[in-house]
Amino acid sequence: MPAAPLEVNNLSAGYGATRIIDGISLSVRAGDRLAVLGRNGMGKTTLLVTLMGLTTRHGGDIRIGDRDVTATRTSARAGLGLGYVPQTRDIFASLTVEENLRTGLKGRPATALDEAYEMFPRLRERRGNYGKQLSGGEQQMLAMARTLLGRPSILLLDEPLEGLAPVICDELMVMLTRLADSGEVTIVLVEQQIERALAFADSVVVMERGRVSWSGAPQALTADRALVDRLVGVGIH
Amino acid sequence: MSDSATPAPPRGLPMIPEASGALAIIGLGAIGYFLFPDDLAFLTRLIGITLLVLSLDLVTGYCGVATLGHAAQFGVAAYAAGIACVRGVTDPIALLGVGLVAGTMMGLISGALITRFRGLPQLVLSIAVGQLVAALANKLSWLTGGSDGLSGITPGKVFGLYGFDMYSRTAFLFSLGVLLIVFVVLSRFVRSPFGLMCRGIKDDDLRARMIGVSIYPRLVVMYGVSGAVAGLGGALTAISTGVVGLDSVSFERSAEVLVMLVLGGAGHLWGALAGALIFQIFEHIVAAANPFHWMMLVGLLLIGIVVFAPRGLIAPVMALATRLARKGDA
Amino acid sequence: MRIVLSIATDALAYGMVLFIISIGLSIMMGLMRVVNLAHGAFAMIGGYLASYAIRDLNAPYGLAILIAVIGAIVVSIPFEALLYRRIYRKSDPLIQVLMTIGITFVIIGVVNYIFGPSLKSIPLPNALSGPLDIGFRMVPTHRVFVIACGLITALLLWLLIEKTEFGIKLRASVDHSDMADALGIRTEIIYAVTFALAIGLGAFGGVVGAEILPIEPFYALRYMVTFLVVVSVGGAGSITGALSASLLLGLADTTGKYLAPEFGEFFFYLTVIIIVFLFPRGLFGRSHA
Amino acid sequence: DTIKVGVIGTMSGPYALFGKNFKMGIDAWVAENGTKVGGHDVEFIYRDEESPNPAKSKAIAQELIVKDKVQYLAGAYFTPNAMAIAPLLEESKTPLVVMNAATSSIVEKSPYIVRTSFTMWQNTVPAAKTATKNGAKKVAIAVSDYGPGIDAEAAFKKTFEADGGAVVEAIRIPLATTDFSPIMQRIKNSGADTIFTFLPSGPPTLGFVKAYLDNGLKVAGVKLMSTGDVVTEPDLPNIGDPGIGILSTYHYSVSHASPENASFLAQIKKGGGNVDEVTMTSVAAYDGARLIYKMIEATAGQRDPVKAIAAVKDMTWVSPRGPVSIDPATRHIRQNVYLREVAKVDGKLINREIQTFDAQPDWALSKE
Amino acid sequence: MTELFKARNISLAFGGLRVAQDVSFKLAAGDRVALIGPNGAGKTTLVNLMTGDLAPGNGRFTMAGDDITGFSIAERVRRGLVRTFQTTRLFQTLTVADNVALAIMQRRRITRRVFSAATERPDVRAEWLEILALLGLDRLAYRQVVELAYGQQRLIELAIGLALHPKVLLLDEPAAGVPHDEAPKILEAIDRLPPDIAVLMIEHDMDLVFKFAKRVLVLAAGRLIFEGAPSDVTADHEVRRAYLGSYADARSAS
Ligand SMILES: Nc1ncnc2c1ncn2[C@@H]1O[C@H](COP(=O)(O)OP(=O)(O)OP(=O)(O)O)[C@@H](O)[C@H]1O
Ligand SMILES: Nc1ncnc2c1ncn2[C@@H]1O[C@H](COP(=O)(O)OP(=O)(O)OP(=O)(O)O)[C@@H](O)[C@H]1O
Ligand SMILES: [Mg+2]
Ligand SMILES: [Mg+2]
Repeated sequence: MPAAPLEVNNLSAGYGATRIIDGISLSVRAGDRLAVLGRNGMGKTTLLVTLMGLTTRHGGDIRIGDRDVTATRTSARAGLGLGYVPQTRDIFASLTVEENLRTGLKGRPATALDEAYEMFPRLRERRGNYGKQLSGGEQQMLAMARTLLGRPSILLLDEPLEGLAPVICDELMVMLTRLADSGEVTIVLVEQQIERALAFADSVVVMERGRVSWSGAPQALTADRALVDRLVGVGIH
Repeated sequence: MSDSATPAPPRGLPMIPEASGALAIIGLGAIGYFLFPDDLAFLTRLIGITLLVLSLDLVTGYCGVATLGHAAQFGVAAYAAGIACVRGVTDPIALLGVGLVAGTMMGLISGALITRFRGLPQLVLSIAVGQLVAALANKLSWLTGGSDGLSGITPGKVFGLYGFDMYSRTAFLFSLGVLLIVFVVLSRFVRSPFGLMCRGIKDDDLRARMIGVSIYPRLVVMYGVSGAVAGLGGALTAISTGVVGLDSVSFERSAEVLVMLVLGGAGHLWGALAGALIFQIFEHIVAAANPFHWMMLVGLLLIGIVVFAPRGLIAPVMALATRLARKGDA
Repeated sequence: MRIVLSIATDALAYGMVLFIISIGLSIMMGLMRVVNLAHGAFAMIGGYLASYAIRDLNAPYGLAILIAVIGAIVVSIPFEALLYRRIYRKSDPLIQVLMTIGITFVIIGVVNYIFGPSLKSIPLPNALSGPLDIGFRMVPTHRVFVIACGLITALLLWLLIEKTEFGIKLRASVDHSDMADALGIRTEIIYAVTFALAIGLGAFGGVVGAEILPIEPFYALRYMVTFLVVVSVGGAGSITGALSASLLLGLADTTGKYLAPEFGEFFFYLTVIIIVFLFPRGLFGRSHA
Repeated sequence: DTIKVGVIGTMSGPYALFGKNFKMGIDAWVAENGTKVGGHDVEFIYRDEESPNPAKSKAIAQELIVKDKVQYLAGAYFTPNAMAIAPLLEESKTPLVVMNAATSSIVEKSPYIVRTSFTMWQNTVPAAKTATKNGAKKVAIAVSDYGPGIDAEAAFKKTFEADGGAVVEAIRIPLATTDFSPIMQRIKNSGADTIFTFLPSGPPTLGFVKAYLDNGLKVAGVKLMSTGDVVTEPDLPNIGDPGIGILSTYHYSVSHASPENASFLAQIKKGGGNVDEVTMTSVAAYDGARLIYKMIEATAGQRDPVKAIAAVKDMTWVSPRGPVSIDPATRHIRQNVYLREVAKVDGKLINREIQTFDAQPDWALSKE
Repeated sequence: MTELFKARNISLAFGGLRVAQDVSFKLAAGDRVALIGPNGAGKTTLVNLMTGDLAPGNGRFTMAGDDITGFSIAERVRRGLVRTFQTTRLFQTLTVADNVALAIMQRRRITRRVFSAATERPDVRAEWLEILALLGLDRLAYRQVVELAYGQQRLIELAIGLALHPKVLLLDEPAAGVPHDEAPKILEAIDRLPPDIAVLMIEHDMDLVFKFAKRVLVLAAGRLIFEGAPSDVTADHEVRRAYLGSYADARSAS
């Protein structure tokens, strides 16, 4: 599947009646890389989860390519090419590594599993182990590989670098860049490692209390540390 | 750094919980006594079971121990009080004491066995312990009367003044008094550091151990307290009914009180109280109205609760109270 | 020696009946994480349908089993769609207990109303009734049939759950239904199919086990504990666990009954306690994350 | 005015069939004799005792007395429930007609209790005599492990041993048992030539008979002798043809040939009841209603338990089960006990009466 | 400096996988040690062994000279060995304040009291307020933990650790999920701890590691392959290859 554009219009959503994100609009072109930054609890995860259709939507709409998916069921959104790597990884604890990967195949033949093992050789060594036996970083690798196996056209990544060793972070970023460059996937990246995120993205939004408080090109932030501090840094909150 | 003012604790109900609990029980008791004087036998029985539900709440609602064998504490105490009475201890207060001690002992024993485990093994152990007690109560028929029941329990007068009569006035007021005291004491108990820690253990026992808590002894102690409360209920039932049957240790009894607790909302004393009252009154009314098919109506009630109040009856009330309190703050 | 063989034979047969009826519940509890106390109620519906099919429609035994299984599944569909769906995901087991006890009561009430309060037999075909000489003693022919059914069921289920794509998707849906959805798995369909499978197994067990656990309106409550205990001891969701628990408990029960029947369930539950202490995670439990 | 009678029975639950039979029997009596006795309307109020649950039964009885102001209580399927009600009777001046609970000592708990059902001793002693007569030498006793079962065991053992027989095995089976294979195996190994059994009617009885047949005991020539509870008529179709020939002793058979029984069954049918569901409890209830009417008549509708009991204490009448009377000393019913055999008549399985033991008292309480 | 904790020849294998191989190290009063290493090297497992969650196949642990290898988890905590979890483990249905208050009350041995109000005891309240304020969580004090964002939950892990007044504090990736630029707040909190306690931190955020650590342990495939000063670690070829990657280059460049 080729990369697809993502359009979000005035989206509001939350958990039950509690509204967490409030009137967010985004527009990501096919093959683009958007970084979403923000301090803890500002609604980044909620945004991604809402895109997947796992929260209570209060208003607004979501479009993938030319399809309105606002009312589409989660599994069908996945079918349309939305791929999600959650912050809490959500590994299937009672499945083995290999079985976990197979859940992401979306009908592709089992030989495709080799792609995952090449991406993260560590997983090949642990293929027979249960999900719950993995180390934190291994779980992160597994979550990433599991989603990538389904060849998503839009990839939603929630802090994928958390818990990974610096070398692996390097490799992962290289791989993501390669993926994006190939034009096969649109990437929305939530990340706390701001430098890496800025180096990767071609546009950035900063979230504050469920709204977009700043958006622009990454260079603006790279150049202006003070701005970063004000937006996402150790400021007063 | 944060510049915000120190957070104020959310305001609860206007009165302290002990007082509101006492008032509610006195109020309900007065309604029962004055408006339904002909139903006091039923209401007395209801109070006995309510104590068992409260007791179950302590281990299930506050400690997360799943049990389908809680009638053991109740039944053993009922038998103990009954046997004591038949053998000559007729003072009702003394009989309550016998029930309390027997319930506590049984609670400690069950607790020592059951709380070593979690999850399904725990559930199945609770069933097994309960069934073993039931099998013994049946087997030791020379002591318990076996399946014919232990009859001939004729307690003396309360404080030497008020005798138990057919209209159950004494029995009702006596039971109500016990319930009142137990509820007030428990309201305090569950908010104590000990009670809060039990809730913590229920949430995550590994986390609890990682702050230095030895959870096993605590759960056993909680089981003992729970057994004491159940024991009072059992003794009251034995005193007011004059018979103790195998039903008081049966699986059905255990399952029934669990249903009442969940229906009201586990983890709140109010939930236990509400569940016990509502279930028993509903059952009583439909069973009298249609003795042949009341079970179906009770089934529909349970399903209705899950559909419309999936966290128990008390949860929406609590949420409303908190909302009102928050509004008051704002 | 004869006695030992004799006890072993009875234990095997009784254990297999326990297994066939409990395995559906084990799947429901272990794989779908629903403590379905109404399992016996659906088994009972199967039994009633089979009895009706044979006695009133003169259907042959095999066809009656089919009618029972399909009929029970059909009856269960509205329950699944309207009620069980609410308690699948992340739901508190206590709430599940509440709802499924309610369902049990309702089914008992309806069955009592339609079929009356008396017991219903499921007449066996001649080939399966009467005693069969197995050398050192006579056994009921039907028991041999039950043992065979049990073994075949165990094998097929094991293949389905451990070896097929469906099994993987099912286990994934249970571990993290939101995530499974997000990977494109139609969890609601997986759940519905598994539910039907569990109900069908229950109904099947209800019919073939009716010789030992006879069908009457209170079946659903009477054996609730037994099923729950077998599943929990074996470790919910594990086929081998349920099988070994059934056989072990069948052995304990049969031996107790043979040597000291007046102690009743005492030895059964004593064995339960011992097993739990020896295998705190269930004999072959699927430990939950 | 209306005189109310509270009937406590198992209206729901596993024993619902018997509660239903209470109602069928009472309805039949009322249909035949009208709702008025000496100008007083009589109303029956039903309450569910459900299971052996004395606390609940007592609360129900108390409510009937205090709130519904009933003048008479009737019913009581289970012994512990009857025991729980007994202490209320004297204070409230309410007679109780026990329509099932079969432990001998119940009638001793209050002078206001009369019983129209049966006791275990009453039915078991004839069974033991029959066994001896049929040439049984070695008997295995298998009974349910609860009050009535233990009564049955004691009654059989005492009578049979007094007649020179030997009891080679006595097994008490827990009530919840449904798999009887191991028990059959044990009986077989004991070398008994006859089994005597009592189990309360319901799922266990069917399982017991099936295990007896399927484990080859019948084929091997071991005889089965029981009280009628094991072969109640609603269970016979489930046991099926292999059960033909099983012997039992009981005070009532639905197939009892008498004009009284025929009209009783016709009345039940007319009232919409199902004759295939009739058991001994409907007859006990039918006769119980007769006693209650008599008591109302004798007291002219007043609450006077002494007079009421006195009026029925030595009553004699012909019941659908045969000639019966109330024993003035025990206030328990004295009745014929029949030896019956399962037989197929006109394509239907029945208990065919083949011998009568006249006017049996409750052998446990009676001084005879 | 006084030695607080010692691991001697610790070994453990899961089936064929050897996650700890003859690991020995010491923690002394005032130590600030970082434990780093590739994913799956066995770092969390080592912490689990130290706290008693897992039992070692071989080797001994001692604390202040006493052998604690056979001690229960709770017993070790009472002796001052405290950890935080990599994947948060909190009392989910309780409030933030209750979570911290429980730790405080447990430390002060008042959780056995059955007749006094819990969280709002003035002395306890003052203490949890202080800790929460330090981590910027005070506004969330009366929120239920389930309702919090993941990053906020991570900070509560640390808050509980601090509330227990540890002698030896083990932090398993305390900064994961906390914004990069806010991570110093964690250091600030650690700096406020009494100087004589030992802190061992597992962390993949190298900036934080270098700001924090006076000594670095590197674990790879269950073996300690390096122990030394932070400045030396970037120079170690093996560590660079197996773990640091571009970070080492960036750091040596700067
Ligand atoms: N299940 C939930 N129920 C209610 N509120 C929630 C729930 N999950 C999160 N919240 C609230 O929603 C807000 C936003 O949370 P979210 O997880 O989206 O933040 P985030 O930006 O991803 O933070 P982080 O960087 O810590 O992961 C927070 O204030 C949090 O308290
Ligand atoms: N119970 C277990 N059974 C089998 N293998 C296990 C078990 N627990 C952990 N492992 C394996 O042991 C290895 C070490 O795990 P550990 O969690 O200690 O790694 P870690 O160094 O903390 O890694 P990370 O930085 O990714 O958190 C991993 O490969 C993991 O898969
Ligand atoms: Mg987040
Ligand atoms: Mg780790």
